[in-house]
Amino acid sequence: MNYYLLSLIKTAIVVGIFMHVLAYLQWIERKVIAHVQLRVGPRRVGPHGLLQPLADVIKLVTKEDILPSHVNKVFYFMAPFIAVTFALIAISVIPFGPVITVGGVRTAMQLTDLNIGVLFIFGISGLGVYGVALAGWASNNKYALMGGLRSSAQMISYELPMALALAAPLLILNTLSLREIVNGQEGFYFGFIPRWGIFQMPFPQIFSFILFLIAGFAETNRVPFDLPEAENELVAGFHVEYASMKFASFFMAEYANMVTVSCIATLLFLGGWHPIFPEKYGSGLIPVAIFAASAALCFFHAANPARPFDKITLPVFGVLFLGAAGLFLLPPVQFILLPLFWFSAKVLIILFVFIWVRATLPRFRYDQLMRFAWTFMFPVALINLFITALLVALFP
Amino acid sequence: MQLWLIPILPLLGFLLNGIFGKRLAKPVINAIAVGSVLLSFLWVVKTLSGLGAFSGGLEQTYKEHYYTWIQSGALNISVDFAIDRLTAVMLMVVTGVGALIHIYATGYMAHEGGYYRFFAYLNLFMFFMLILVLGANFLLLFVGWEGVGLCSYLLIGFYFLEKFATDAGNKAFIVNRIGDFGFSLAIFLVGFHFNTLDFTTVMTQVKGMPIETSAGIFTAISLLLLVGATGKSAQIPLYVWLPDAMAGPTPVSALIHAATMVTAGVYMIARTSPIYLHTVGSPALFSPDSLGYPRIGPIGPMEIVAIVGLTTAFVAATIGLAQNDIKKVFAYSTVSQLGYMFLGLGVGAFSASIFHLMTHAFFKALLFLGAGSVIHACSGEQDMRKMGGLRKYTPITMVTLLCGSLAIAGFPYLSGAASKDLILEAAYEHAPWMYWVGVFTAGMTAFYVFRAFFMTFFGEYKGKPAAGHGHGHDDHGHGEPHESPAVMWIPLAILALLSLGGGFINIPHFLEPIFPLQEGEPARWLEYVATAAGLGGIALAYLFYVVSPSLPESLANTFKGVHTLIYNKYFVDEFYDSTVVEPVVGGSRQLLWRVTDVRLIDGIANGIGSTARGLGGILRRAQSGYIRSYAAWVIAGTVLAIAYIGFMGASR
Amino acid sequence: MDALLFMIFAAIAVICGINLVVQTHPISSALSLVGVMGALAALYLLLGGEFIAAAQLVVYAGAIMVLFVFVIMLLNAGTEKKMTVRPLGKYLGAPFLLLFLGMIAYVIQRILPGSSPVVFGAFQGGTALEIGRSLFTVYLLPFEVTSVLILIAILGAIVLARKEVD
Amino acid sequence: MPLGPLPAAVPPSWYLTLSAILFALGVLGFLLRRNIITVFMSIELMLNAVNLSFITFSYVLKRNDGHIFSFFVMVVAAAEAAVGLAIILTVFKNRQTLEIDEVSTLKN
Repeated sequence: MNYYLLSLIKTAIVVGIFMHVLAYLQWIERKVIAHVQLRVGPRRVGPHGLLQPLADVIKLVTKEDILPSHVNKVFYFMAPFIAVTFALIAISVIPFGPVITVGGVRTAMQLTDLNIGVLFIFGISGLGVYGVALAGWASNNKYALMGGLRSSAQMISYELPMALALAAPLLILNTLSLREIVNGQEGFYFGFIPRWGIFQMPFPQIFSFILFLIAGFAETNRVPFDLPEAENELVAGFHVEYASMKFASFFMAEYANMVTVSCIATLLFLGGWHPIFPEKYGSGLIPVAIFAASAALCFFHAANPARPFDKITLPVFGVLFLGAAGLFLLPPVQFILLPLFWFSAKVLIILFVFIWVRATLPRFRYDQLMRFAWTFMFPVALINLFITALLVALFP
Repeated sequence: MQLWLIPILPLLGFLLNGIFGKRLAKPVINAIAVGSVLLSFLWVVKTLSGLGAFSGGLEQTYKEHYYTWIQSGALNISVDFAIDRLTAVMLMVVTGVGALIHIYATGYMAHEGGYYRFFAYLNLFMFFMLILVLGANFLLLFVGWEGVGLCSYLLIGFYFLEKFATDAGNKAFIVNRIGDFGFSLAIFLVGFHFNTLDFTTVMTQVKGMPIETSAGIFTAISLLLLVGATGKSAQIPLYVWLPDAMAGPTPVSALIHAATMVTAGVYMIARTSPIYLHTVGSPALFSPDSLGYPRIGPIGPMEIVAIVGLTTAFVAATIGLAQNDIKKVFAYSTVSQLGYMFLGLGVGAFSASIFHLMTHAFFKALLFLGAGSVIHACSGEQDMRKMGGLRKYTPITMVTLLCGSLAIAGFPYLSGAASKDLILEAAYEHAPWMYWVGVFTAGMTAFYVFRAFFMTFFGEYKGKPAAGHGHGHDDHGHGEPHESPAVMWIPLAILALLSLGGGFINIPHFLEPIFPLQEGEPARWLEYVATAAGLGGIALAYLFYVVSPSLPESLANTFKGVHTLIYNKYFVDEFYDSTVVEPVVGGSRQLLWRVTDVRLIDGIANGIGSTARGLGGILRRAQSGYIRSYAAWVIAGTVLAIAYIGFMGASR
Repeated sequence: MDALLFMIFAAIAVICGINLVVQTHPISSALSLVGVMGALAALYLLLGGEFIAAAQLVVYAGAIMVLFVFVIMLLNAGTEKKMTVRPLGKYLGAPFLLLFLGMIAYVIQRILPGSSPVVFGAFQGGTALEIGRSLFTVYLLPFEVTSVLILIAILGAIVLARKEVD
Repeated sequence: MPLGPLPAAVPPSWYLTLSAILFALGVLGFLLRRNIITVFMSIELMLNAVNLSFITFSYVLKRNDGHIFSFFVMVVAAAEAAVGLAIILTVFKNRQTLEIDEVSTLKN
């Protein structure tokens, strides 16, 4: 098939899914935090608030777009676009699954596979900081400026440990192309321990995984590193002057960065789309089991509902889940869905960790943040890198 | 095999001690200094056993290439380390004896100032000595050669507060310059003639060369090398620095001026032996396996080497007869033993002289360390006339010194005898008169060594209490002589064992792949005569200094002229002063300073200065202080340059 | 295709470069410099220097320029005053510059007359693999020396920027 | 440069010319601007221009030495930026100005 046409199709699919994920991540976050704090969370709009994102979008789009008089116009407008653009570009090199053949067309579940994928993502995420910094500066507002300063300093400081943490598994996997990286993690030790980055010999990369996650939190300005937008010190930090869609695009950028970081972690440390235990032990049935179980749960709750409309909604969900379970049993789509399932499962778990941390941990103080970066993360990452290099050199 | 580790370890020691030594505690300094040398000794052993040197291996040279140092035209000098059996012997001697002496020094220097400095220098010396031994080409050898010279200078002048020490250091350095000048000329000749400085290639080329074409250049090279060797190994006429070098601390005298550095010349000549064997009048031309070319000219470099060695041995021995400073005595005996080695080299018994080099390293190091222990016992006193009767106070030192003295005196089956007899036999093969002189010298050696021994240990103790020599010993200068601590006498004991048994290490056989032995069993009586000479010397010394101590006085009075001549070391120093030093000093003061420097150079310098000031006054306008104006000028220049390239350069 | 891409990115680079010069506010200049760097990264990719392109993004755009922006924001540097061009510069500068450019163009034309046009993927030496290989074999010493240089730079920066403690 | 219809691919000399233009712009910025930071950035621009020509030459010569050089240039530029910006900070701390011409204590 025509190369450009194929790319267009793939792009359409990926972007569509990605946007919905971003939108619903918001919903998931609110739900999770609500339940962590023993609340219910959004449930007015649509069943269990499932339409909340839509409502939010409508609200944000239709809101009045305030343009403060004292801002630097050009950069004030430019900043959100920079932020969201660079956040979204990163997705273009992330592989979601193996190379598949659909209707005689052989293609990879990925927009494009660069030889230097990791470096590319790294550079792009490095550029993302301009959005925040510019927003802070252009708003011409003390709080915003503080936020911008903080975020740029924080980004620079945490890029180092992040890079070092990334370098360690690259030493073992010996490639920069994300697809190669995932292929390098295929297979199992002793037939059941997956060869994922975090288990990979000669030196399991569990430490760099943790370091990477921490640095990732900082890079995405998430709690406990959300100094740039620390509500109770800086009102809203760098986007204090922003409203409506521009404000929304900052949020989009943040969520997109979260997803990117989770994808990278999955690809480098959690073996991408490779199942957690071999096919021959029936790992292919895991999704079926999960969906079936959730369907059963729905039916059970429908049987004795907590709220009146559960009687209507939950059976519907149950049926949907059953459908999904059935879908995973169909051979013609199985080979597409299984890798996707594993990949998205891992990504979602990491995203859940993001939200979970936000719900539990308090915020750092700024000097603590910096000291943590330079006196803990950096040395540890270095040591980890050295050990890895040594072991790789000794047991090639 | 990681040969580079061998020299690097002492270098590390030097860096650590030299940089942080001031802040380190003495035990730490000891640990670093001794530990580094011990480690490199162990590494040497491991390397050699890995190369099978102890099990009949290492027939060929084992070489490691590190990087290309100089590459200009056809000349290509690289930093290589090489090990063959000769190097193996040297390595064992240097690191082994070196380690022992380091251990000893920790005790001997315990009360000295500049402790860390001392050990830093000592380690640095080890580093350069190992470079000298390991280097696979002339240039590396030269690097090590100059390095050990530097360290010897630093260590002789270690007590730099005392004039005589610094003077001695300067003397050693300057005298060595003469030798090094010859050596460097030789290196230039080699490089010019062979386009390489690598030993193996040069030697193979030499072996392959017909004599009558190339003998001339070889003669030149070998004579110049000899000049270098005489400088470093204290041979006539450049031996004068070594006795003064005793101004340094005793471990230094033992390590540098007896065991290792001064033998560098011998090593160097042995290393370049093929060149010597291809010069006019070399014994190779007579030996059965010779190339059959007729002898060209009456006397060649080998003869000169032999004669220089023999003369040195004889003269130094005679001087040694009348010295009263115990270290001076041993210094002259070192010179004379080195003379023996040169004699051996000259008569073509290379393996024998390397053998003697090793045994000499053992017993002479032992003698010096013993002397040091004695001096330590008498709280810094060095004059033997103020000693005596020490056998009561320092029994261990006495026993060990006795071993050393017997060894050097050529007592049968001891190390000294084994090697010295080999040399003498070879000398007899070459020319009987050399043998007889050598034997006579051996007798004298035995005499003065035991003279020192008896004067020190027998009779009554004549030293006055707390005779504080300038060694900073005052902090513990109590009257009674006292035995040295264990760290000092244990190395002594080890060395004593070595100098007793060292003769049974069959170095000549070990070195056969490099220096083939002449076949033919020499006559037995040669050994007997040599031994008899040695024993006679001992007996004479006993008679003179134990039985009737008055004899020497009367003898000295009867042969007054000879005695004064010997006692004043043949007035050589005075001679050199009047002939060389004075004219040079005067000339430089009158001509170079008064005329050249003041008139010419200063004039030029001032002229340039004023001109520059004038021009600067003009150019100052350009210094507007605006960076961008400078940048503009730079750009202008660039444009011109590009214009040049574009219109001239690119049109080729 | 290659030519088109070259044109696009070259245009971006030149426009951003001009912007860098004419803008009076440092932060605008900084951003336009980032633009230049991005465009150059793309051009490096065209020339087969994928590693260098990534390094350009990471090091230059991602680190150095962020540092610049950070400092500009920290010092809150205002727009710079209108400068008084000295007559020399005013009347000599522009022609001189044009001369310079023309000359360089000329020289380039002379030095590489008919070299084959730049096609994407024609040169494979720029992959991370190749770069690493030559970096750790031929250029090992310079590489190590640069590490020392960076160390010194870090020390210098710390010493310069730290508060005076007395 | 050959003008006319756009070819499928451009010769390396165009890249070199582009780098020359960028370099010239850098020089211009260096000469005209007075804000230290801008001047500094102009220098960076020149470095980038030089890098471009390095890469182009290594494309022409089909060897990656040029890449290595530009890599080193980047490293040096990073070090330079660190130190230079620190210096700028100090200057600003002492003088409260960023105009290079006002930092002229050493002058007369």
